[in-house]
Amino acid sequence: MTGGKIESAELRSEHCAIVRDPINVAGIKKELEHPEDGAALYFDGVVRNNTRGRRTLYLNYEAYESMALNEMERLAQAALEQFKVRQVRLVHRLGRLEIGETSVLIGVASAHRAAAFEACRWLIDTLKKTVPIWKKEYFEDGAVWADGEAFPEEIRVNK
Amino acid sequence: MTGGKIESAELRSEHCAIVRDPINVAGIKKELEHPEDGAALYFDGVVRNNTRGRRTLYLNYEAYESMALNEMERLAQAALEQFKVRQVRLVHRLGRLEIGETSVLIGVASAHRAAAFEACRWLIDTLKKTVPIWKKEYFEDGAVWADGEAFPEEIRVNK
Amino acid sequence: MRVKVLLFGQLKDIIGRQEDLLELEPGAKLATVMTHYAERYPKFQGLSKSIACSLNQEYAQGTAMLQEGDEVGLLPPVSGGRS
Amino acid sequence: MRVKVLLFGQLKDIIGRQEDLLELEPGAKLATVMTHYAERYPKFQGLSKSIACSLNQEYAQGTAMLQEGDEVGLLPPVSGGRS
Repeated sequence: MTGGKIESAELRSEHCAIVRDPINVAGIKKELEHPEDGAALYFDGVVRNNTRGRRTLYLNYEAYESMALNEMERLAQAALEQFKVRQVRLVHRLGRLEIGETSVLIGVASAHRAAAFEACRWLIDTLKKTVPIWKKEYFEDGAVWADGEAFPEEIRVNK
Repeated sequence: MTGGKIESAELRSEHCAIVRDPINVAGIKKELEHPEDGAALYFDGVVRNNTRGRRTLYLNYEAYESMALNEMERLAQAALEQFKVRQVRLVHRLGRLEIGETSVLIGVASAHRAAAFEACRWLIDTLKKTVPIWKKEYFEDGAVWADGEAFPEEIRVNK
Repeated sequence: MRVKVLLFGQLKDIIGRQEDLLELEPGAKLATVMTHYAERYPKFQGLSKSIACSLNQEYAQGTAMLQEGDEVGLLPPVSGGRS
Repeated sequence: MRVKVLLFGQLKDIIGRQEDLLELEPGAKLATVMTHYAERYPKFQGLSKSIACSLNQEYAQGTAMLQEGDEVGLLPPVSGGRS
Protein backbone atom coordinates (compact mmCIF):
# COMPACT_ATOMS: atom_id res chain seq x y z
CA MET A 1 0.00 0.00 0.00
CA THR A 2 2.36 2.71 -1.15
CA GLY A 3 0.96 6.10 -0.27
CA GLY A 4 -2.23 4.79 1.25
CA LYS A 5 -3.94 3.56 -1.86
CA ILE A 6 -5.86 0.41 -1.09
CA GLU A 7 -6.52 -0.51 -4.69
CA SER A 8 -3.60 -1.76 -6.67
CA ALA A 9 -3.12 -3.66 -9.85
CA GLU A 10 -1.47 -7.05 -9.61
CA LEU A 11 2.32 -6.65 -9.54
CA ARG A 12 4.50 -9.16 -11.37
CA SER A 13 8.18 -9.76 -11.92
CA GLU A 14 9.90 -12.64 -13.68
CA HIS A 15 9.39 -15.17 -10.85
CA CYS A 16 7.10 -13.39 -8.42
CA ALA A 17 3.73 -11.75 -8.01
CA ILE A 18 1.81 -9.74 -5.44
CA VAL A 19 -1.92 -10.25 -5.83
CA ARG A 20 -5.18 -9.25 -4.18
CA ASP A 21 -7.40 -12.02 -5.53
CA PRO A 22 -7.17 -15.62 -4.27
CA ILE A 23 -3.88 -17.26 -5.29
CA ASN A 24 -4.34 -19.48 -8.33
CA VAL A 25 -2.46 -22.63 -7.33
CA ALA A 26 -3.25 -24.57 -10.49
CA GLY A 27 -2.02 -21.71 -12.67
CA ILE A 28 1.24 -21.46 -10.73
CA LYS A 29 1.75 -25.22 -10.96
CA LYS A 30 1.33 -25.01 -14.72
CA GLU A 31 3.76 -22.08 -15.01
CA LEU A 32 6.32 -23.74 -12.76
CA GLU A 33 6.60 -27.34 -13.92
CA HIS A 34 8.51 -28.58 -16.90
CA PRO A 35 9.37 -32.07 -18.30
CA GLU A 36 12.97 -31.73 -17.11
CA ASP A 37 11.85 -31.67 -13.50
CA GLY A 38 11.58 -34.66 -11.25
CA ALA A 39 10.25 -32.86 -8.23
CA ALA A 40 8.14 -29.86 -7.43
CA LEU A 41 7.61 -28.64 -3.90
CA TYR A 42 4.91 -26.19 -2.82
CA PHE A 43 4.74 -24.29 0.41
CA ASP A 44 1.24 -23.05 1.08
CA GLY A 45 0.95 -20.54 3.93
CA VAL A 46 -2.58 -20.66 5.28
CA VAL A 47 -4.44 -18.18 7.50
CA ARG A 48 -4.85 -19.94 10.81
CA ASN A 49 -7.95 -19.66 13.01
CA ASN A 50 -5.98 -18.69 16.12
CA THR A 51 -2.84 -16.98 17.38
CA ARG A 52 -1.53 -18.50 20.58
CA GLY A 53 -5.02 -19.78 21.32
CA ARG A 54 -6.79 -16.46 20.69
CA ARG A 55 -9.47 -16.80 18.03
CA THR A 56 -8.66 -14.94 14.83
CA LEU A 57 -11.54 -13.62 12.70
CA TYR A 58 -9.52 -12.60 9.65
CA LEU A 59 -6.25 -10.96 8.65
CA ASN A 60 -5.26 -7.95 6.63
CA TYR A 61 -1.94 -7.96 4.79
CA GLU A 62 -0.31 -4.72 3.68
CA ALA A 63 3.00 -4.23 1.89
CA TYR A 64 5.46 -1.70 0.62
CA GLU A 65 4.41 -3.18 -2.66
CA SER A 66 7.06 -2.16 -5.14
CA MET A 67 9.87 -2.89 -2.69
CA ALA A 68 8.26 -6.17 -1.61
CA LEU A 69 8.17 -7.34 -5.22
CA ASN A 70 11.83 -6.34 -5.67
CA GLU A 71 12.84 -8.23 -2.53
CA MET A 72 10.86 -11.30 -3.54
CA GLU A 73 12.47 -11.28 -6.97
CA ARG A 74 15.88 -10.92 -5.36
CA LEU A 75 15.16 -14.00 -3.21
CA ALA A 76 13.97 -15.91 -6.27
CA GLN A 77 17.19 -15.13 -8.15
CA ALA A 78 19.31 -16.03 -5.14
CA ALA A 79 17.53 -19.37 -4.72
CA LEU A 80 18.01 -20.27 -8.39
CA GLU A 81 21.72 -19.57 -8.04
CA GLN A 82 22.48 -20.97 -4.59
CA PHE A 83 20.45 -24.17 -4.75
CA LYS A 84 20.67 -24.94 -8.47
CA VAL A 85 16.94 -25.47 -8.75
CA ARG A 86 15.45 -25.06 -12.21
CA GLN A 87 12.53 -22.76 -11.49
CA VAL A 88 10.81 -20.96 -8.63
CA ARG A 89 7.60 -18.98 -8.08
CA LEU A 90 6.76 -16.73 -5.14
CA VAL A 91 3.28 -15.25 -4.82
CA HIS A 92 2.00 -13.24 -1.87
CA ARG A 93 -1.55 -12.04 -1.44
CA LEU A 94 -2.52 -8.73 0.18
CA GLY A 95 -5.72 -7.31 1.61
CA ARG A 96 -8.32 -9.07 3.73
CA LEU A 97 -7.83 -12.82 3.99
CA GLU A 98 -10.24 -15.20 5.60
CA ILE A 99 -9.34 -18.20 7.76
CA GLY A 100 -8.07 -21.09 5.63
CA GLU A 101 -7.08 -18.91 2.67
CA THR A 102 -3.57 -18.96 1.23
CA SER A 103 -1.48 -15.87 1.99
CA VAL A 104 1.74 -17.03 0.36
CA LEU A 105 2.59 -19.75 -2.12
CA ILE A 106 6.14 -20.77 -2.92
CA GLY A 107 6.81 -23.30 -5.65
CA VAL A 108 10.18 -24.84 -6.48
CA ALA A 109 10.87 -27.17 -9.40
CA SER A 110 14.05 -29.17 -9.65
CA ALA A 111 15.53 -32.27 -11.21
CA HIS A 112 16.22 -33.62 -7.72
CA ARG A 113 14.29 -33.31 -4.53
CA ALA A 114 17.03 -32.39 -2.05
CA ALA A 115 17.64 -29.03 -3.73
CA ALA A 116 13.89 -28.38 -3.95
CA PHE A 117 13.46 -28.88 -0.19
CA GLU A 118 16.44 -26.70 0.68
CA ALA A 119 15.47 -23.88 -1.66
CA CYS A 120 11.81 -23.88 -0.57
CA ARG A 121 12.71 -23.80 3.11
CA TRP A 122 15.22 -20.99 2.60
CA LEU A 123 12.72 -18.98 0.55
CA ILE A 124 9.94 -19.02 3.12
CA ASP A 125 12.33 -18.46 6.05
CA THR A 126 13.98 -15.50 4.33
CA LEU A 127 10.76 -14.04 2.95
CA LYS A 128 9.36 -13.88 6.48
CA LYS A 129 12.39 -11.92 7.69
CA THR A 130 13.10 -9.50 4.88
CA VAL A 131 10.15 -8.89 2.54
CA PRO A 132 8.28 -5.73 3.63
CA ILE A 133 4.82 -7.13 4.22
CA TRP A 134 2.82 -6.67 7.43
CA LYS A 135 -0.13 -8.48 8.85
CA LYS A 136 -2.85 -7.09 11.07
CA GLU A 137 -4.82 -9.68 13.00
CA TYR A 138 -8.49 -9.08 13.75
CA PHE A 139 -9.83 -10.67 16.92
CA GLU A 140 -13.27 -10.48 18.49
CA ASP A 141 -12.12 -7.69 20.81
CA GLY A 142 -9.82 -5.67 18.58
CA ALA A 143 -7.01 -5.75 16.08
CA VAL A 144 -3.22 -5.76 16.40
CA TRP A 145 -0.26 -5.69 14.07
CA ALA A 146 1.41 -9.09 14.33
CA ASP A 147 4.84 -9.13 15.96
CA GLY A 148 7.30 -9.55 13.15
CA GLU A 149 10.52 -11.50 13.33
CA ALA A 150 13.50 -9.26 14.10
CA PHE A 151 15.30 -8.05 11.00
CA PRO A 152 18.63 -9.71 10.29
CA GLU A 153 21.50 -7.73 11.85
CA GLU A 154 22.72 -6.38 8.48
CA ILE A 155 19.36 -4.79 7.73
CA ARG A 156 18.66 -2.98 11.04
CA VAL A 157 19.43 0.73 11.13
CA ASN A 158 20.30 1.17 14.82
CA LYS A 159 22.33 -1.83 15.92
CA MET B 1 -0.18 -55.82 -9.32
CA THR B 2 -0.89 -58.71 -7.01
CA GLY B 3 -1.10 -61.90 -8.99
CA GLY B 4 -0.73 -60.29 -12.37
CA LYS B 5 -4.03 -58.50 -12.58
CA ILE B 6 -3.55 -55.19 -14.36
CA GLU B 7 -6.93 -53.76 -13.47
CA SER B 8 -7.47 -52.80 -9.90
CA ALA B 9 -9.90 -50.66 -8.00
CA GLU B 10 -8.49 -47.63 -6.22
CA LEU B 11 -7.05 -48.61 -2.85
CA ARG B 12 -7.52 -46.32 0.15
CA SER B 13 -6.52 -46.26 3.78
CA GLU B 14 -7.02 -43.53 6.36
CA HIS B 15 -4.23 -41.26 5.06
CA CYS B 16 -3.17 -42.90 1.81
CA ALA B 17 -4.32 -44.00 -1.60
CA ILE B 18 -3.02 -45.93 -4.59
CA VAL B 19 -4.70 -44.79 -7.78
CA ARG B 20 -4.58 -45.41 -11.53
CA ASP B 21 -6.20 -42.18 -12.71
CA PRO B 22 -4.39 -38.82 -12.59
CA ILE B 23 -3.83 -37.64 -9.04
CA ASN B 24 -6.41 -35.07 -8.01
CA VAL B 25 -4.28 -32.41 -6.34
CA ALA B 26 -7.14 -30.02 -5.60
CA GLY B 27 -9.12 -32.80 -3.93
CA ILE B 28 -6.17 -33.78 -1.75
CA LYS B 29 -5.57 -30.14 -0.78
CA LYS B 30 -9.20 -29.87 0.29
CA GLU B 31 -9.01 -33.10 2.31
CA LEU B 32 -5.73 -32.14 3.93
CA GLU B 33 -6.10 -28.55 5.04
CA HIS B 34 -7.91 -27.28 8.10
CA PRO B 35 -8.29 -23.86 9.79
CA GLU B 36 -5.92 -24.90 12.58
CA ASP B 37 -3.04 -25.18 10.13
CA GLY B 38 -0.62 -22.43 9.31
CA ALA B 39 1.36 -24.31 6.72
CA ALA B 40 0.81 -27.00 4.14
CA LEU B 41 3.63 -28.50 2.13
CA TYR B 42 3.19 -30.57 -1.01
CA PHE B 43 5.78 -32.77 -2.67
CA ASP B 44 4.87 -33.48 -6.26
CA GLY B 45 6.95 -36.21 -7.92
CA VAL B 46 6.87 -35.64 -11.66
CA VAL B 47 7.78 -38.02 -14.49
CA ARG B 48 10.95 -36.56 -15.97
CA ASN B 49 11.73 -36.55 -19.69
CA ASN B 50 15.16 -38.14 -19.23
CA THR B 51 17.23 -40.46 -17.08
CA ARG B 52 20.89 -39.50 -16.99
CA GLY B 53 20.45 -37.77 -20.32
CA ARG B 54 18.68 -40.68 -22.03
CA ARG B 55 15.30 -39.60 -23.39
CA THR B 56 12.37 -41.24 -21.58
CA LEU B 57 9.14 -41.86 -23.52
CA TYR B 58 6.95 -42.87 -20.59
CA LEU B 59 7.00 -44.89 -17.38
CA ASN B 60 5.05 -47.78 -16.01
CA TYR B 61 4.63 -48.13 -12.26
CA GLU B 62 3.71 -51.46 -10.67
CA ALA B 63 3.24 -52.30 -7.02
CA TYR B 64 2.61 -55.05 -4.56
CA GLU B 65 -0.54 -53.08 -4.03
CA SER B 66 -1.97 -54.26 -0.75
CA MET B 67 1.44 -54.27 0.91
CA ALA B 68 2.34 -50.89 -0.61
CA LEU B 69 -0.80 -49.35 0.86
CA ASN B 70 0.00 -50.90 4.25
CA GLU B 71 3.54 -49.53 4.16
CA MET B 72 2.38 -46.08 3.08
CA GLU B 73 -0.16 -45.99 5.91
CA ARG B 74 2.55 -47.07 8.34
CA LEU B 75 4.72 -44.17 7.18
CA ALA B 76 1.80 -41.76 7.50
CA GLN B 77 1.16 -42.86 11.10
CA ALA B 78 4.86 -42.65 11.94
CA ALA B 79 5.11 -39.12 10.50
CA LEU B 80 2.09 -37.93 12.50
CA GLU B 81 3.67 -39.26 15.66
CA GLN B 82 7.34 -38.38 15.13
CA PHE B 83 6.95 -34.90 13.70
CA LYS B 84 3.76 -33.77 15.47
CA VAL B 85 2.20 -32.60 12.22
CA ARG B 86 -1.59 -32.38 12.19
CA GLN B 87 -2.40 -34.24 8.99
CA VAL B 88 -0.74 -36.05 6.08
CA ARG B 89 -1.76 -37.52 2.74
CA LEU B 90 0.23 -39.91 0.55
CA VAL B 91 -1.02 -40.82 -2.90
CA HIS B 92 0.87 -42.91 -5.45
CA ARG B 93 -0.27 -43.54 -8.99
CA LEU B 94 0.32 -46.81 -10.88
CA GLY B 95 0.19 -47.83 -14.53
CA ARG B 96 1.44 -45.92 -17.52
CA LEU B 97 2.45 -42.32 -16.78
CA GLU B 98 3.40 -39.76 -19.37
CA ILE B 99 6.20 -37.20 -19.05
CA GLY B 100 5.19 -34.34 -16.73
CA GLU B 101 2.52 -36.35 -14.91
CA THR B 102 2.52 -36.71 -11.13
CA SER B 103 3.50 -40.16 -9.86
CA VAL B 104 3.41 -39.39 -6.17
CA LEU B 105 1.91 -36.60 -4.12
CA ILE B 106 2.67 -36.08 -0.45
CA GLY B 107 0.85 -33.41 1.53
CA VAL B 108 1.62 -32.38 5.09
CA ALA B 109 -0.40 -29.86 7.12
CA SER B 110 0.90 -28.41 10.34
CA ALA B 111 0.52 -25.44 12.65
CA HIS B 112 4.19 -24.60 12.04
CA ARG B 113 6.32 -24.94 8.97
CA ALA B 114 9.47 -26.54 10.39
CA ALA B 115 7.62 -29.75 11.24
CA ALA B 116 5.91 -29.78 7.85
CA PHE B 117 9.25 -29.62 6.03
CA GLU B 118 10.81 -32.33 8.16
CA ALA B 119 7.84 -34.68 7.89
CA CYS B 120 7.45 -34.21 4.13
CA ARG B 121 11.14 -34.83 3.47
CA TRP B 122 11.17 -37.94 5.66
CA LEU B 123 8.03 -39.28 3.99
CA ILE B 124 9.34 -39.07 0.43
CA ASP B 125 12.81 -40.32 1.40
CA THR B 126 11.39 -43.30 3.26
CA LEU B 127 8.68 -44.06 0.71
CA LYS B 128 11.34 -44.37 -1.96
CA LYS B 129 13.28 -46.90 0.10
CA THR B 130 10.61 -49.10 1.58
CA VAL B 131 7.27 -48.97 -0.25
CA PRO B 132 7.05 -51.88 -2.73
CA ILE B 133 6.52 -49.99 -5.96
CA TRP B 134 8.61 -50.46 -9.10
CA LYS B 135 9.09 -48.34 -12.15
CA LYS B 136 9.86 -49.50 -15.67
CA GLU B 137 11.31 -46.83 -17.94
CA TYR B 138 10.52 -46.91 -21.65
CA PHE B 139 13.16 -45.45 -23.96
CA GLU B 140 13.25 -45.25 -27.73
CA ASP B 141 15.34 -48.42 -27.91
CA GLY B 142 13.87 -50.52 -25.15
CA ALA B 143 12.66 -50.64 -21.57
CA VAL B 144 14.39 -51.28 -18.25
CA TRP B 145 13.37 -51.60 -14.64
CA ALA B 146 14.78 -48.56 -12.85
CA ASP B 147 17.55 -49.25 -10.37
CA GLY B 148 15.97 -48.94 -6.97
CA GLU B 149 17.69 -47.58 -3.90
CA ALA B 150 19.16 -50.32 -1.72
CA PHE B 151 16.80 -51.51 1.01
CA PRO B 152 17.67 -50.33 4.51
CA GLU B 153 19.86 -52.91 6.29
CA GLU B 154 17.04 -54.09 8.58
CA ILE B 155 14.83 -55.02 5.64
CA ARG B 156 17.29 -57.02 3.50
CA VAL B 157 17.10 -60.78 3.75
CA ASN B 158 20.73 -61.71 3.06
CA LYS B 159 22.96 -59.20 4.82
CA MET C 1 2.75 -77.32 2.78
CA ARG C 2 2.04 -74.84 0.05
CA VAL C 3 2.93 -71.17 -0.01
CA LYS C 4 2.12 -68.59 -2.61
CA VAL C 5 5.11 -66.65 -3.93
CA LEU C 6 4.69 -63.28 -5.65
CA LEU C 7 7.47 -61.94 -7.87
CA PHE C 8 7.90 -58.29 -8.71
CA GLY C 9 9.84 -55.98 -11.00
CA GLN C 10 12.85 -57.58 -12.64
CA LEU C 11 12.43 -60.77 -10.59
CA LYS C 12 9.19 -61.35 -12.44
CA ASP C 13 11.10 -61.10 -15.73
CA ILE C 14 13.93 -63.37 -14.53
CA ILE C 15 11.62 -66.10 -13.27
CA GLY C 16 9.15 -65.56 -16.10
CA ARG C 17 6.14 -65.61 -13.80
CA GLN C 18 4.38 -63.24 -11.41
CA GLU C 19 3.17 -65.93 -9.07
CA ASP C 20 4.28 -69.41 -8.00
CA LEU C 21 2.77 -72.02 -5.74
CA LEU C 22 5.61 -73.81 -3.94
CA GLU C 23 5.32 -77.13 -2.15
CA LEU C 24 7.72 -76.97 0.82
CA GLU C 25 8.75 -79.34 3.62
CA PRO C 26 7.44 -78.56 7.10
CA GLY C 27 9.94 -76.34 8.90
CA ALA C 28 10.64 -74.27 5.80
CA LYS C 29 11.66 -70.66 6.33
CA LEU C 30 11.65 -67.59 4.12
CA ALA C 31 15.33 -68.38 3.38
CA THR C 32 14.18 -71.70 1.94
CA VAL C 33 12.17 -69.85 -0.69
CA MET C 34 15.14 -67.62 -1.54
CA THR C 35 17.34 -70.71 -1.95
CA HIS C 36 14.74 -72.37 -4.14
CA TYR C 37 15.02 -69.59 -6.74
CA ALA C 38 18.74 -68.93 -6.29
CA GLU C 39 19.53 -72.58 -7.14
CA ARG C 40 17.45 -72.49 -10.30
CA TYR C 41 18.07 -68.97 -11.62
CA PRO C 42 21.66 -67.68 -11.70
CA LYS C 43 20.46 -64.13 -12.30
CA PHE C 44 18.29 -64.33 -9.19
CA GLN C 45 21.30 -65.60 -7.27
CA GLY C 46 23.29 -62.58 -8.47
CA LEU C 47 20.66 -60.19 -7.12
CA SER C 48 19.91 -62.02 -3.90
CA LYS C 49 21.87 -59.65 -1.64
CA SER C 50 19.66 -56.78 -2.75
CA ILE C 51 16.32 -58.59 -2.41
CA ALA C 52 13.85 -58.12 0.44
CA CYS C 53 11.14 -60.58 1.42
CA SER C 54 7.66 -60.06 2.71
CA LEU C 55 5.57 -62.56 4.63
CA ASN C 56 1.84 -61.92 4.46
CA GLN C 57 2.50 -58.38 3.25
CA GLU C 58 5.02 -57.36 5.88
CA TYR C 59 8.79 -57.23 5.56
CA ALA C 60 10.32 -60.29 7.20
CA GLN C 61 13.72 -61.89 7.81
CA GLY C 62 15.07 -65.10 6.26
CA THR C 63 14.63 -66.88 9.58
CA ALA C 64 10.84 -66.36 9.58
CA MET C 65 9.00 -69.73 9.68
CA LEU C 66 6.46 -70.43 6.95
CA GLN C 67 3.02 -71.92 7.36
CA GLU C 68 0.48 -73.45 5.00
CA GLY C 69 -1.19 -70.74 2.91
CA ASP C 70 1.36 -68.00 3.59
CA GLU C 71 1.91 -65.31 0.98
CA VAL C 72 5.57 -64.60 0.30
CA GLY C 73 6.75 -61.60 -1.71
CA LEU C 74 10.18 -61.41 -3.33
CA LEU C 75 10.99 -57.76 -3.74
CA PRO C 76 13.82 -56.17 -5.71
CA PRO C 77 14.94 -52.68 -4.60
CA VAL C 78 11.93 -50.41 -4.89
CA SER C 79 11.78 -47.43 -7.23
CA GLY C 80 8.52 -45.68 -6.55
CA GLY C 81 8.25 -41.95 -6.03
CA ARG C 82 10.46 -39.64 -8.09
CA SER C 83 13.79 -37.82 -7.81
CA MET D 1 15.87 19.32 0.04
CA ARG D 2 12.69 17.28 0.23
CA VAL D 3 12.37 13.55 0.71
CA LYS D 4 9.25 11.42 0.75
CA VAL D 5 8.89 9.20 3.82
CA LEU D 6 6.60 6.17 3.79
CA LEU D 7 5.39 4.67 7.06
CA PHE D 8 4.19 1.11 7.43
CA GLY D 9 2.45 -1.20 9.87
CA GLN D 10 2.36 0.07 13.43
CA LEU D 11 4.60 3.03 12.55
CA LYS D 12 1.77 4.33 10.39
CA ASP D 13 -0.55 4.15 13.41
CA ILE D 14 2.00 5.78 15.74
CA ILE D 15 2.72 8.70 13.41
CA GLY D 16 -0.87 8.88 12.22
CA ARG D 17 0.08 9.13 8.56
CA GLN D 18 1.21 6.82 5.78
CA GLU D 19 3.35 9.37 4.02
CA ASP D 20 5.30 12.50 4.95
CA LEU D 21 7.23 15.03 2.93
CA LEU D 22 10.23 16.16 4.98
CA GLU D 23 12.31 19.26 4.34
CA LEU D 24 15.89 18.42 5.33
CA GLU D 25 19.23 20.26 5.39
CA PRO D 26 21.79 19.31 2.76
CA GLY D 27 24.00 16.51 4.10
CA ALA D 28 21.05 14.73 5.76
CA LYS D 29 21.35 10.98 6.12
CA LEU D 30 18.83 8.22 6.70
CA ALA D 31 19.67 8.50 10.39
CA THR D 32 18.46 12.12 10.26
CA VAL D 33 15.01 10.88 9.28
CA MET D 34 15.00 8.34 12.11
CA THR D 35 15.96 11.07 14.59
CA HIS D 36 13.24 13.35 13.24
CA TYR D 37 10.55 10.87 14.26
CA ALA D 38 12.25 9.58 17.40
CA GLU D 39 12.34 13.15 18.82
CA ARG D 40 8.68 13.73 18.18
CA TYR D 41 7.13 10.32 18.91
CA PRO D 42 8.22 8.51 22.09
CA LYS D 43 6.63 5.28 20.86
CA PHE D 44 8.67 5.47 17.68
CA GLN D 45 11.77 6.04 19.80
CA GLY D 46 10.94 2.89 21.78
CA LEU D 47 10.78 0.81 18.62
CA SER D 48 13.73 2.35 16.83
CA LYS D 49 16.12 -0.53 17.50
CA SER D 50 13.82 -2.89 15.63
CA ILE D 51 13.17 -0.62 12.62
CA ALA D 52 14.75 -1.02 9.20
CA CYS D 53 15.04 1.72 6.59
CA SER D 54 14.81 1.62 2.85
CA LEU D 55 16.18 4.19 0.45
CA ASN D 56 14.53 4.16 -2.95
CA GLN D 57 13.08 0.72 -2.23
CA GLU D 58 16.26 -0.97 -1.07
CA TYR D 59 17.36 -1.65 2.48
CA ALA D 60 19.96 0.92 3.53
CA GLN D 61 22.04 1.89 6.56
CA GLY D 62 21.67 5.01 8.71
CA THR D 63 24.83 6.45 7.17
CA ALA D 64 23.30 6.54 3.66
CA MET D 65 23.26 10.10 2.27
CA LEU D 66 19.93 11.49 1.09
CA GLN D 67 19.24 13.44 -2.05
CA GLU D 68 16.38 15.60 -3.27
CA GLY D 69 13.40 13.45 -4.24
CA ASP D 70 14.53 10.29 -2.45
CA GLU D 71 11.91 7.86 -1.18
CA VAL D 72 12.58 6.65 2.36
CA GLY D 73 10.68 3.76 3.93
CA LEU D 74 10.46 3.22 7.68
CA LEU D 75 9.79 -0.46 8.21
CA PRO D 76 8.81 -2.25 11.42
CA PRO D 77 9.67 -5.97 11.65
CA VAL D 78 7.91 -7.71 8.80
CA SER D 79 5.23 -10.36 9.28
CA GLY D 80 4.35 -11.66 5.85
CA GLY D 81 4.13 -15.33 4.98
CA ARG D 82 2.65 -17.72 7.53
CA SER D 83 3.91 -20.08 10.24
